[in-house]
Amino acid sequence: MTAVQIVAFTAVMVLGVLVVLCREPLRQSLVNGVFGLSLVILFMVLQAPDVALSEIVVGTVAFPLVLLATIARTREKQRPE
Amino acid sequence: MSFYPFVVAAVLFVAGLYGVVTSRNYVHLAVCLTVMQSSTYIVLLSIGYVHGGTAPIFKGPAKAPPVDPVVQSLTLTDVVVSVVVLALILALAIQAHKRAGTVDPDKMTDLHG
Amino acid sequence: MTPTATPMSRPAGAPASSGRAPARPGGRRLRVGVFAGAAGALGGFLLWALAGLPSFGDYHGTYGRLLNQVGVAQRHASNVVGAIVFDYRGFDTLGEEFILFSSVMGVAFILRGNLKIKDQAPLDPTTNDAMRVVGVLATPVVVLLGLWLAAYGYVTPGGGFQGGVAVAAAGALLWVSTTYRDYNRLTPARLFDAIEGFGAASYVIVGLVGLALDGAFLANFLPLGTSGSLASAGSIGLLNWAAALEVAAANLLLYREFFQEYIQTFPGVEKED
Amino acid sequence: MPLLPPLTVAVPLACAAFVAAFGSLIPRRAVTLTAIAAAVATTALQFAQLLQSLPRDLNHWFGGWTPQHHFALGILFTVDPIDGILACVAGVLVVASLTFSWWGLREVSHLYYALMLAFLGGMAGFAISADLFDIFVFFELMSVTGYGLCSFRQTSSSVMQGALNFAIINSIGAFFILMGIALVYGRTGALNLAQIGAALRGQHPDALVVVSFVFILVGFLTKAGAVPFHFWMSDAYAVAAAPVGALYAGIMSDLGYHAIARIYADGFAGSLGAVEPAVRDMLVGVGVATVVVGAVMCFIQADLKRQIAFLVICHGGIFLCGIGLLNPAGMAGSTLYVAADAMIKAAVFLTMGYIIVSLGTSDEFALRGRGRRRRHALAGVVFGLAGLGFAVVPGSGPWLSASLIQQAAVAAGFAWLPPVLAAGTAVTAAAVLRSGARIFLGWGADHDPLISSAQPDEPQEGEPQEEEGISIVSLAPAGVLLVAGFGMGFAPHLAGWATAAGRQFLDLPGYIHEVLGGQYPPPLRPGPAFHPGAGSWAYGAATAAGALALAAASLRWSASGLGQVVARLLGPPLRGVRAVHSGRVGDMATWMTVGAVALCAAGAIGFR
Repeated sequence: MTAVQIVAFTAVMVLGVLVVLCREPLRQSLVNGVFGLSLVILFMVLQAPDVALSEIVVGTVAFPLVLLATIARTREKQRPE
Repeated sequence: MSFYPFVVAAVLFVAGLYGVVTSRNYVHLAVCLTVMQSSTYIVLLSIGYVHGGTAPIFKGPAKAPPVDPVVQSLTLTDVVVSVVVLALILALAIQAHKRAGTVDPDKMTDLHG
Repeated sequence: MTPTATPMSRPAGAPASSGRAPARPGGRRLRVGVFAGAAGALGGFLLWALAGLPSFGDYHGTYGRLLNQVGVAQRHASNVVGAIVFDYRGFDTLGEEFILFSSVMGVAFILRGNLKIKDQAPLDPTTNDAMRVVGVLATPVVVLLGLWLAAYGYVTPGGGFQGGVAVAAAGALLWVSTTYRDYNRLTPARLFDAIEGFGAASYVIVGLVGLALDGAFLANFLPLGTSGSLASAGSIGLLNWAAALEVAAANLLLYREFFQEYIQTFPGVEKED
Repeated sequence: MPLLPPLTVAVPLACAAFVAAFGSLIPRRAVTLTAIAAAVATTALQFAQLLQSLPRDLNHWFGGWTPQHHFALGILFTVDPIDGILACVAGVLVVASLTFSWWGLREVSHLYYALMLAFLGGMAGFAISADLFDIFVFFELMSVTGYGLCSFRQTSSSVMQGALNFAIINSIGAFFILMGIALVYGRTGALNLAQIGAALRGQHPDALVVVSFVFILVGFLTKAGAVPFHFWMSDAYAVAAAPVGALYAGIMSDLGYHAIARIYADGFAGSLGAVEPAVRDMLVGVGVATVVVGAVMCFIQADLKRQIAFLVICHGGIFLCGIGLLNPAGMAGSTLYVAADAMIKAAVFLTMGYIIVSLGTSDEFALRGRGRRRRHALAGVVFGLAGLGFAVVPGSGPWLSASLIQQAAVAAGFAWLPPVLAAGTAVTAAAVLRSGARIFLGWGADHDPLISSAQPDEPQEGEPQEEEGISIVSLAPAGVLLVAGFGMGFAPHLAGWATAAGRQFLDLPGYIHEVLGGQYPPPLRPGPAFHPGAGSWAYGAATAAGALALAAASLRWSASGLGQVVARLLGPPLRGVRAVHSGRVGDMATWMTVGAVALCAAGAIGFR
C-alpha cells in the first residue's frame, strides 16, 4: 500500500466514526460532508473516477439539501395543542 | 498492511450499526445508516483494486493494468440506493415529527407487544 | 383527513394510553451492553471472512478482467464502467432507475400535502442582491457542467446519473438564490412528474425495442461507431440520456418536497397537517 | 431466447412510469382501471411464462450477452416452475388488491397506483432473477416501494413508527446482503449464481464462504420475518392499509425465503453441499424457532392485523422448514404452501379491510358481536373458511402442501418436525377462528387476561374511513382468492409436477450445465400424482380438530375458574415474550446483531 492510500483509508475510518459519534444533527451533517469528501478522495485513490463523481454530486447536493431541510423542520418546538 | 482496507470497512460497518442502536434521533440514525452502507463501498472497491492500476478507461495505449470495472458499477448502484434510503427515512421522520412531536425512536412507543 | 380524532393530542413521549409497555429504566443500558458484546463478535466474524479475500491489490477476478479485455472491442465505449452500467449490466441500472423513481413517488406520497405555499408569502432569507446575481449566473454553468457530465458518460468518467444530479442541483440553486416564492412556478410538479415518468419509461422502451429487433431485452440495436467519440457505443447513448432525464427530474422533485417542508419553518407560513 | 421473462418486469414498470407521469391529468377511475389492466396483463404473462417453463427452464440473457468462453457476462433471468408459481401468485395478489382498492380506497392519490405497479415489477423480477447483484437490486426496488406504500393515510404517530422501523431494519438487512455479495464476488469473481456455484464447487467451506452465506441469509431472513429478525414485521403490517398489507402478508415476506432457497441451491451448494446436514439443521432450527414464537405471539394478539402479522411469521417458519429440508418434496410442499396460504392470507387481509371500514376498528374485543348483522354475514363466512384453511383442514390447498412437507420431513429423518409444525398451525388457526367467532357470532367474553387488547382510544390507522360505508362487492376479490386457495387441494397432479420441479431446482450440476454450457436436461416429466395417505388425513384432521378445540377453549375459559388458573400460570412467561417485542428500533437492531452472530457461530462450528 502506498502512503497516500493509507492516509485516505485512515481519514475515512476516523471521519466515519466521528459522524456516528456526533449526536447533534446539524453538527453531524457538517461532519458528514467532510466524511463524504474523504470518500471522494479515497475513490480517486482507488482509481474509481466514476464513483468519485457520483459521490461528489451526491455529497455536495443531495445529502445536504435533504438533511438540512429535515433538520430545520424537525427542530421546531412541538405545536401547542 | 494489505489487510488495512478491510479493517476500515469492518470498523465502519459496526460503527454504523452502533449508531443505529444507540440513536436518539431519526435524523442522526439515517446518517448512521449511510455510514454503515459506505463500508460496503469500501469493501467493493478495495476488492477490485490492483497494485499500480489505472481507471478502466481506455483512451490511447494502455500503460498499466486496469482495476476491476465491475465493482465500480456495483458501487454506483449502491450510492444511488444510499440517497434513496436517506430521503425516504427523512421524509418519514418529518411526518413522525408532525404526528408525534418527537423524532426520538425510544419515545415513540405506540406499537409494541 | 379522516373524521376520527387522531391521538396527536397525546403529549410527546407519553406512554401509550393502556400503559402496557412501561419504560424500563435499565432497558437502554441493557440494550447497549448486549449490543457491545454481539457487535464485537460480529466484527470478529466479518474480519475473519474478509481475511479470506485476496490481499489488497492482488485481485484477478475473471468477470472484471474479461470485461476489461473485451469491453472496448465489443461495445466501442472507452469507459468500460459506462459499458457495464448501461449494457452488460444495464438491467441493474433499469432497476436502479426505478428504485429512484419509486422513492420519489414514496416521498411525495408521504409528504405531498394540500397546502398552497404559493398563495402565502414566505419571507426570502436571501436578501443580498450580490448573492442573488452570483446564484443566477452560476445556474447555467452548473447546467452545462451537468450536461457535459452526462454526455460523455461512456467516453470519460461521468454519465446519466452524475449529470442528472448536477442538473437538478442547478434547479435548487435557482430557488435558493432567487426566491422561494417562485419555486412552484419554476418547477411545476406536473411537468416534472411527466418528465420523470417519460425518462423512466423510455429506458424500458429502449429495452423493449432491443427485445423486438434482436430478441433480447436491452440488446444494442444502433451502429456502434468509433470508440472514444460521442457517436459511439450504440444504444448506450440513448439509455444514458434516458437515465439523465429521469435522474434530473427525480432529484428536482425530491428537493421540491423537502423544500416545501423547509418553507413551512418560515415565519408567516401556515403549516399543513 | 424466451421473450416472456423480461416482459413480466417491463410491463408493470413501464405502466408505473405512465401512471406517475399522467395520473394527475386523467380521472381517478381511469387511473385505477389502467393499473388493474396492467396488473392483469402482467399476471397473464406470468401464467404463460409458467406454462412455457414446465418442460424446461426459460433462460433470458439481458442484452443478448450469452456466456462467452463458459463465462456469464450479462444478467440472467431463469424461470423454472418453482419461481414461475411464485411470480404468478404475486401477480394474482396485486390484481386482487387493486380490485379491492376500487371500492376500498376511493380517495387515494395516483401515486399509490404507480407504487403498486412498481412493487409488482419488483416482486416479478425478484422471483426469477438468477444474478446475485440483480437479486439485490430487485430486493431494494421491492423494499423501497414497500416503505412508501406502508405509510399513506398518516393519521397517527404509530403509522410513522411502523414505517420507520420497517425502512430502517430492512435497510440494515440490505447492507448485510451487500456485504455478503461483496465477499462472494471477491472470492469467485462472478455474480451469476450458476457461475458462483461452479467456482465454489469442491471448495471446502472456509470462513469467507460461511460468513458470506450467513450475511446474505440474515438479509433475506429479515425481509421474510424469521426469528429473531422479525420484530419490524408486526409493526409494519399493523399500520399498512388492507390492500397493501394483503401483499406484504401474502407474498412479499415469503419471496425472501424463496431467494434463500435459490441462492443456496444454485450457488452456495457448490461449497456448502458437502456439509448439507449442517445447513439443514441450521435452516430447520431457525424455522422451528420462528414457528414457535410466531404461534405464541399470534394467539395473544387482539388486534386482527397484528394477529395476521404473527400468523405470517409462524407460517413463514413452516415454509423455511420445508425449504431447509433440502429435498424435492420439501421444496415442492413449501412452494405450494406459499401459493395456497398466500391466497388465504390475502383474502383475510382484504376482509379485514372491509370490516375496519364498516365497523371502524380492528380490535377483536371492541368488535365482539358487531359482525352479527346480516350484511356482514359474507365477511364472517370468508373469515371462518379462511380459519379452516389455515388449520389445514383435509381437502384444502394448505393441507395438500403441508402433507408434502410432512412426507419430506420424515424422509429427511426429522420425524419430530411434523407435530411441531402441526401445533404451530393449529395455534395460529385457533386465533383466527376465535376472533372470527367473537366478531361474527358474539361468542366469548369482551376481555381476556391473556390476550392483549389494542388501545381502546386508538383510531384505526392507515385505513380509509368512508362515511357511506363500503360495498359488499368489495369482498369479491377475497372470495375468489379463498376459492383459489382451497381449490389447490383438488389438484393432486400439481403436487407431482412440483416435486419433479423441486428435484430439478436442487440439481446444481445440471443447472450449471444448462446456464454455462447451454445443455438442457431432458424435458421435465411430472412425478406420480401425489395422493395423500392415511397419515396426511390424520395430520390434517388432528390439526383442524386441535385448532377448533383451542379456539373453543379460549372463548370459554375466561369465564371459568379454570381460566383464572391458566391465566396465572401462563401470564408471566407471555408477558416476557411480549416485552421483548418492544417496538423500538434500537432493540430490533440489537436482536439482529445477536441473531447474525448466532448464525455465524453456528455456521463456523457446523459447516467446517
